[in-house]
Amino acid sequence: MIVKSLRETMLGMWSLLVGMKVTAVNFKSTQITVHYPREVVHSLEGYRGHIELVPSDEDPYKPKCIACNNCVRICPSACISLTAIKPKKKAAEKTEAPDSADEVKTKGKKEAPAKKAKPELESFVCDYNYCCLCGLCVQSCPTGALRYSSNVYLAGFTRQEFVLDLLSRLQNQAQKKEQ
Amino acid sequence: MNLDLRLDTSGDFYARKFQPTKREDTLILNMGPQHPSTHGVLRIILEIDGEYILRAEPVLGYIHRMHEKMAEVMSYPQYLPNPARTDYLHGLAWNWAHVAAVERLMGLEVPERAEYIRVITCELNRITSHLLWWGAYLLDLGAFTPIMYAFDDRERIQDILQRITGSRLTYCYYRFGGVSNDIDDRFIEETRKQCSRMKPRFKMFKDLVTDNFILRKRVEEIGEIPADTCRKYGATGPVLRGSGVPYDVRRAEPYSVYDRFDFNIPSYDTCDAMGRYLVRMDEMQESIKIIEQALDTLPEGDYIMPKAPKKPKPPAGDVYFALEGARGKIGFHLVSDGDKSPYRLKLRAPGFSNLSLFSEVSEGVLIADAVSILGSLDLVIP
Amino acid sequence: MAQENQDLIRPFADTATDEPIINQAPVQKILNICRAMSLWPMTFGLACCAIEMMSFGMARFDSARFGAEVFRPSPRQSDLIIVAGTISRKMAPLVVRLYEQTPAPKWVIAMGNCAISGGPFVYKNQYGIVEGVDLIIPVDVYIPGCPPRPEGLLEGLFQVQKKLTGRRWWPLPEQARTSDK
Amino acid sequence: MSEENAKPEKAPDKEKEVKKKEEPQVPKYTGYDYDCFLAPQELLKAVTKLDHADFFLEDVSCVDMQEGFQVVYHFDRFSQPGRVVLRVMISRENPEIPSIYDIFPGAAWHERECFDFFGVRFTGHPNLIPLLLDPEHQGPPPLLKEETALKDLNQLYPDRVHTPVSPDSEEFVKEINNCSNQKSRNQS
Repeated sequence: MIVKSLRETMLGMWSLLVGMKVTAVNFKSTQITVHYPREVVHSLEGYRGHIELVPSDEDPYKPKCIACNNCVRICPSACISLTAIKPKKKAAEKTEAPDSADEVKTKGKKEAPAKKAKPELESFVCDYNYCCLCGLCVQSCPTGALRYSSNVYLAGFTRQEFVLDLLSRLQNQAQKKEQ
Repeated sequence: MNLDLRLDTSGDFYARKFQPTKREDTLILNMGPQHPSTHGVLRIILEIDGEYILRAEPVLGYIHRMHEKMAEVMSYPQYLPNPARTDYLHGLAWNWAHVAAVERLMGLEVPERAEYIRVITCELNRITSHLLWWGAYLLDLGAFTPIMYAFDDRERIQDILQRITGSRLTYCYYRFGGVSNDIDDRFIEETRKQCSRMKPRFKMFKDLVTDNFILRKRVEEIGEIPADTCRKYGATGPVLRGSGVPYDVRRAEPYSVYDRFDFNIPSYDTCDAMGRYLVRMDEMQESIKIIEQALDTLPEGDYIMPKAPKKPKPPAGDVYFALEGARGKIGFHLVSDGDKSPYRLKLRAPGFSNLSLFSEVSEGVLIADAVSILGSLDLVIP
Repeated sequence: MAQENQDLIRPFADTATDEPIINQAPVQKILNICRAMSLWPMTFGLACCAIEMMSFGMARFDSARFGAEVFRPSPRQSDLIIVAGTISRKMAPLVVRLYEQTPAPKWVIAMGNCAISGGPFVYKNQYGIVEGVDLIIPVDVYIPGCPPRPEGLLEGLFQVQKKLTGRRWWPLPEQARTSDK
Repeated sequence: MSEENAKPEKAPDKEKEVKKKEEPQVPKYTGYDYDCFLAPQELLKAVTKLDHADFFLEDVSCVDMQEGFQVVYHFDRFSQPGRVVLRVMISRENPEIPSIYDIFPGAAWHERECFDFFGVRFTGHPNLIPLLLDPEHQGPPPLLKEETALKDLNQLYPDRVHTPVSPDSEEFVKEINNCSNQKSRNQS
């Protein structure tokens, strides 16, 4: 009995020593802490942050978006809302029949040369407070007008800060690029 | 909505409904829902005699998030991000269960490459889940260091997964008929690197923790769950395998391409917390084995079927799809009426059944051991 | 949606606090700096975000560097409440109680979209969750994301420090400066 | 398949054909190896038989439909996997069904969940109080469907036999003894 418990104690002590050895070995290994504000994690690639509009090829101030509302329809948490101005003036100038045909065509094609029938995007608001970052909107976009931002450093004092007006963000970004 | 959410002092609904034993001089103790060892928000009402538990009754529903109701409101693709939030540690498995249930109902053939990608990512996710459990369980038992090592590896795997899936935790990666984007060479290379890095780490984990006699005293012969109790309560996963029944859905009801891989199903018939602990430790190594095999035999081809339905409308009928999550058997019972959203969706959360045997197991044990048992069940409360 | 219900649920938590014993501006200023450098968060993991909160405390992000390493399980020993996760109606009274039990200079971070607004679980006729923790307790800092990355939580911590002392103590990371603002 | 579905991928003809063939049938894969309807009073007898045949309870769920509530019990087996599903129809006016708590104590929580979400009362249940739901929840059980949204049995399970099977019948005994997912797997 005594021998057994003594043996158990010895084995136990040995297991502690082995554990200490592991700690000692790791003590020498390289540090894995990322000193955050001074350096950042290198692996942000691929992270899905909130969405951003992609500028069109011709004009960096204009989004690629054609206001087809696909993203609004698919969004599970209903956080995207967009409004578009229908090109009424030009429709009035033309006769009705060719215009509607034109519109169908432009919708079918991606980068239609006829700009007339393209609805102008008026506002594009993403309420990031409700977003669940599923990425369904980006995938459902027929023109690739949405992208993920890798801005993970968001924090603020009110929740209204995260109701993102993507159109004005796009214009700010374009301005920054020009400078 | 009831506006007065303040608790009344005479005990709330569950405390009043609690049925204590008929003994005198016992104390009723309320543990949780905000308690460090309850893993999330679980509340347990205990009747104790000194340090011994006479009766324990878990109260749950503190993070009930209406998943089943949501499924009926939303369309199939809109529900995609939600299953991962049911069990946030092994989100990909839930994501998979939802996607696969719909695929089965519609009779979709998933491309082989997509199946392989699913297996690889799901197994990686399983390792992260077990690592977190490992760290958190030892934290419950009073050891702080292991969780640091666990998170080191976990972060690395999460980096790999994040590059492909876009999120760290609540994945929304699988789509009906495939996955949302393809894996590339860098993913394969990084995964291989991580696999070879993990192997010596298991040895280290064993030296550091598993062989440690303080741990052994805390987990050996604690919380014995006989196999028949598991059956009566419907417990699955590592809890069941720790009781000596080598039942694994991946083997018993092979889904996807799991029947092509060679892996063992670890089981220990000690029935105690140590058995469950060892099962999980072994399972991580088996997962690595599966990942390496899958990477070796990864076929070329599409990652999503070319005509994958964007808005699926499965035919009327119902389907039950089960798969093996990190915590046990995940079941999706989907009843469709041919519309764009499910008629009824029932989720079988493994943690739910596993937790239900807690009140039987914890009778007559010490409070400190109850914490150990609770941790060894590895709960994510639905 | 949440804003409509706002009047219904408020006021909830009792926010009355005692006057500080030494209520002089310079003393308070020094004290606030001390407080800001040792914020003790409470482990208040409610759902998925709790896991990110754990990685925030672990080796890679290491909140200990900013004095917030001691995750206290008891409200009585902590002064920073990180509400990480969905608040169900069943949990709401307990959140309020925990808030009230925390001793006076206390700050609340709403982490993740569920805590901010109910996030992805808000839909018509939902029956189980509170749409935003700010409906039941006052919130100081919001961190959006589902879940936010640990960097976001660190930024949130800096914002609390900023709120306390009036300045940001740490440099902005390069990426955040260049990224679209 | 609907037009909506076909639009994004330019109307795949082949898939349409497959769909046409399938639509009147039951889906190819259901995950069940034995599927049967039972009368409420015979539930306990059937469950006892399953207990003796070493089955375990997967879950208890409930489907709200025009005829009433259909309570669904899923069973599986460790040794020889094969899923058995029992379906019991109860009326909407008086949703009562015997509890199987005495045979499978694990059913207690599943039954409480059904009570929460549908208001189904399980007679003989020791502790039928809200489990997941807030006990102060007001209004009808949350998962009840609106009158207009209800579907009937034939719409939900087309081409399936809805006549109750007796648990004493030879068919039932034979099926539960022989059911295994191996045969259904080989077919697919």
